[in-house]
Amino acid sequence: MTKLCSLSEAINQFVQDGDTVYAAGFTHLIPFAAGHEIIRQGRKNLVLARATPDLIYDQMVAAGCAKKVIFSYIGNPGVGSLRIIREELEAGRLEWEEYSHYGMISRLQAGASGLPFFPMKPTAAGDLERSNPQYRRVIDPYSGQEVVTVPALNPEVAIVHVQRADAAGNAHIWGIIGEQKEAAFAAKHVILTAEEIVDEEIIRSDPNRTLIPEFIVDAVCHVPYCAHPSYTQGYYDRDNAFYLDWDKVTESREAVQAWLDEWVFGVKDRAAYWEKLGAETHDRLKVAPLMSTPVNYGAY
Amino acid sequence: MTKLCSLSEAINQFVQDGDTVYAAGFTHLIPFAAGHEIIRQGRKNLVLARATPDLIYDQMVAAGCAKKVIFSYIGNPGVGSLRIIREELEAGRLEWEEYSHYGMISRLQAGASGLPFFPMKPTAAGDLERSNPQYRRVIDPYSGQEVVTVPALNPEVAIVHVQRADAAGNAHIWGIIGEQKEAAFAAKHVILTAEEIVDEEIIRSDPNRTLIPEFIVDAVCHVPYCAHPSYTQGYYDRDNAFYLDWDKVTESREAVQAWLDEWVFGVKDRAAYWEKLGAETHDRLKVAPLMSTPVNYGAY
Amino acid sequence: MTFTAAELMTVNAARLLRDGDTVFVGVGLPNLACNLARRTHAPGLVMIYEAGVIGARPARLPLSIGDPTLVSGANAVCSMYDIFSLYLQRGNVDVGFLGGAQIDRFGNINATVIGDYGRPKTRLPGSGGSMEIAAWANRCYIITPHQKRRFPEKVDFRTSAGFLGGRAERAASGVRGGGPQAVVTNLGILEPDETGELVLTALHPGISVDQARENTGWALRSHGTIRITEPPTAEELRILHEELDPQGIHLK
Amino acid sequence: MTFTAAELMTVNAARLLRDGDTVFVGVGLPNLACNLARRTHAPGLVMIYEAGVIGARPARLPLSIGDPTLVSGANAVCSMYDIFSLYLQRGNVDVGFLGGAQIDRFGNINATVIGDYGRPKTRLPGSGGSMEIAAWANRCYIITPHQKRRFPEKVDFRTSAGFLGGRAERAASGVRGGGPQAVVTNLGILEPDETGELVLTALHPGISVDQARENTGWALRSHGTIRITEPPTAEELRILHEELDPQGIHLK
Repeated sequence: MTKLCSLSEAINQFVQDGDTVYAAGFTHLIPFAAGHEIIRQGRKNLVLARATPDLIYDQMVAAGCAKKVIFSYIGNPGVGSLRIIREELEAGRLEWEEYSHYGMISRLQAGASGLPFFPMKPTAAGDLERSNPQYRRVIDPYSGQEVVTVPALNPEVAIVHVQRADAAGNAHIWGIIGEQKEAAFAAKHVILTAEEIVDEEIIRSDPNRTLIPEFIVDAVCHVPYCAHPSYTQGYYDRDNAFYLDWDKVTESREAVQAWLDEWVFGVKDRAAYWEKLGAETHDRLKVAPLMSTPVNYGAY
Repeated sequence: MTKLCSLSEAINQFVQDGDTVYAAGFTHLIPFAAGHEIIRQGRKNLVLARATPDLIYDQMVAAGCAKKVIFSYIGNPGVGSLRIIREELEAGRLEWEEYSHYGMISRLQAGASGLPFFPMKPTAAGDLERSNPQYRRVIDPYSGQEVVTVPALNPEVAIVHVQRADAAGNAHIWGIIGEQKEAAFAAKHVILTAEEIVDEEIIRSDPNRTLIPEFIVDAVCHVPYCAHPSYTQGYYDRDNAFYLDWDKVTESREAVQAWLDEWVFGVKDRAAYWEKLGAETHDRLKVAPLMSTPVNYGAY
Repeated sequence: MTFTAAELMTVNAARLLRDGDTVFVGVGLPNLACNLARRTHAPGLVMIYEAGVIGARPARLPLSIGDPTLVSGANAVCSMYDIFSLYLQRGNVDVGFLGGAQIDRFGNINATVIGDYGRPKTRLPGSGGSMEIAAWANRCYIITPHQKRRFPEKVDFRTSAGFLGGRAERAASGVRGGGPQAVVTNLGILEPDETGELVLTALHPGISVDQARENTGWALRSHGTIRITEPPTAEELRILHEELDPQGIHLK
Repeated sequence: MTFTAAELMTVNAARLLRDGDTVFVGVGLPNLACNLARRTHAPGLVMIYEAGVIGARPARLPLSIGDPTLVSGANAVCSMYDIFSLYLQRGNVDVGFLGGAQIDRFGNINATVIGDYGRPKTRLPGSGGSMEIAAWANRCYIITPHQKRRFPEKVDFRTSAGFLGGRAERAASGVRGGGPQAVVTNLGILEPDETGELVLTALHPGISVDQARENTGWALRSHGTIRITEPPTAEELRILHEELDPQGIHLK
């Protein structure tokens, strides 16, 4: 059954004010186009959960979409601070809930597994555990030693970008797979964005590559270049210049607003955004092919 | 660094009397050749752990290698009973420890993760939990409800059969992946058997396909047809006739001993075993190719 | 016209499936029933195998739970840990099929042992995945021959939860699944009543209430009228014998 | 001949790595140090990135932890959950690199906040993976500029465990890793003594003990002789500037 629809329709239907949203991807496949569409549709009071908020949440916070962030690392990867989120936190205008990477991912793993919590070995550091009452402890019933726990995270909606999917939502992902699968299974609704919509026979030719199966997916959106300025392995490169530029843009709120006006509100959709980036950027982010060696499943 | 050696050397070095052994594979990639080599080398008092003991453990128990089995399903898949294990259990000559599939796999997942236990939701069935004191309970510190726990399983050695590996032990696996990865990470030593030893560039052309990385592997053995009478996806079919035959062979201990004499003690290694199976069997288990559609990683 | 026990059980089990159901499939009759449903009234059925295969499209009759034909052309393959946690425990499975050596009055199943657990008289294969399927699938169906020794008042060992001592006890246990919804036998169909007790709700054509009672180990009851099942249609039988099991491995 | 701070820190960090080590690598100087070690004395170094990449062979200098060049040609890629559980928590990581805004006398690190946690004066990026790396890697190395504000007596917030209040406290905590083994700065090298206190053990050529003391927020001690580090060799510098960072992104 096809679930193909526009990203605008998917956001309109599955992201509501006040929702907890998990836009997945660890540096890779970050669904920027979906973040921009959420900004365009003016969603408010969202709880933005993500191990690494990256620029996508900095932009959504700047646009006033969020009341809270849940995270484990709020940096601009390879550059420095996420200035907007940092300022809002320092000013007391944004709520937050904080974990280590492993704590954050364990929350998703618990949510995806239908478990109420996940255990982790203690790290002895102590201060984050003391600062966040969601960190708790249970006694290992075998050794009598304590383990640390985090509660399941079950966002209202996960947004997951993939390389290729069929119209029903079976998705192939390769390269860094971060927490894509866990976020999708943990969430109540899943919006899939894909570089390519392919015939199901392509998916079925390599079932071990399918990290997300159709029946947990609510919407399938064909959104080429969805991940810019992050990247899609094999499709285009990371736009490192953009990450450096954002650091400069965010030195002033006026510049941020001007950027949002031009690049989010000023474009209709991701196709228009990509077009507007221009030929020089397109060329700069191109990548030569490097294909995997096929495997034989056998015609049983 | 190459870890290539013969299966005989690997078993000699890494499997000792009394060890807990996990020969991995859920119906697929079962390392029968390794089981036969263990029988030939006369190991005793092994603890044989496996979700589904399958014929491999029935044969090892028949040969007197085991003092205990740890399992979640002792059937001959698609046929019926594992007669040898069943008789030994009923006669009180074999110790056992029993879980559900999820309990067994959770033990491996805990062992692989370096955690002392893993939690599961209660199933209300009760009797197995009451019969096996390794099942315990902890209170979920969020809801106050109980969850069921199982302790980590960390076998001395895991034996994992794969389609292709490089000489250092980086392994590609596809088709049913069962608990291969978890068993390898849980074990102290890992013996890898592979249908093909390939150049590392083949492995590196598709890193997402690598379920087992070299640095947890101790020995790499080139053992084509290692999995017969189970199968290797894309390489040969499951020998269903053999599974039916074993049911007949095990009607008498004399027949079992004769079978072991002929097919285990009577052959030097897997190559001789496969040769002895003959052309008709080789033909019957052949499979036509069905290749995966390659993916593009990009030459970054 | 008469039908074999296998035909009756398979066809009636297939009819319990709904289009769009996600089914945790076993081999044997449940596999035939699912494939029959998919080729008749439930083309959108998603078949999941405990070996970790999702959306299988077997080109031949799978002879074991891990038959390679399940993988080639499937939608997805995942690890055993994932199939039990992300799919089953998470609540993504609509239907589970179960079997066992004993099924009792409240639909509890024994697949573990006859006699004492520590000193087994007859050692059975054990739970496999059934403990979790019985607890967490939204609906469970049991396919089994109707024999007195298979239907005791109380199972020797409770491998998988039916309604325990009754619906209230299962509800109090907090397990998410709805428990057994029907037991399909070669004589008819048992379904749980409001207390969770399995009662006779349907008979196959030509089978009497007495036959069902004589082959049940507790005082089998019924409430109101007992339905007579529709006989297998020619098309259902054609699909079963020509397409799904041409060698007669499960259907004899 | 003089060297830049970045050159000194990178070359000296590289020399701490052993052939065959499995290293949890960050971007920036740790990445340069690992690649330098791999091209000199430690060809068997296995580089693991917290993004889930194992055995990376980057064809260009990775600019972020998730650079696609890390994936193409790597040995393996796994999920974030796997990298933290199967690799780090399981004890499969020999070496971790750490950094932070503050490192205290016992090697504890603050990467979270300056001031009060609930009302941050300066909000830093937070733990990321460092809380677990500091606890579970066999050996940890810290690369950081040597400045008084970076080396307080006590960190404002303990993001990652060094020796806590001393070696005995870390040992009592039961964490498996050995804790920080060395802090490599632009002035020299600090190493923990038998109490877990960071003491001065080496100075780069031309640096005085006083310089190191003046730039440390606690009374920096030393036991016995202070070693003078070998200056970066021409070959090390050639690899760094010609092969690893030709654009001078990290090395200026």
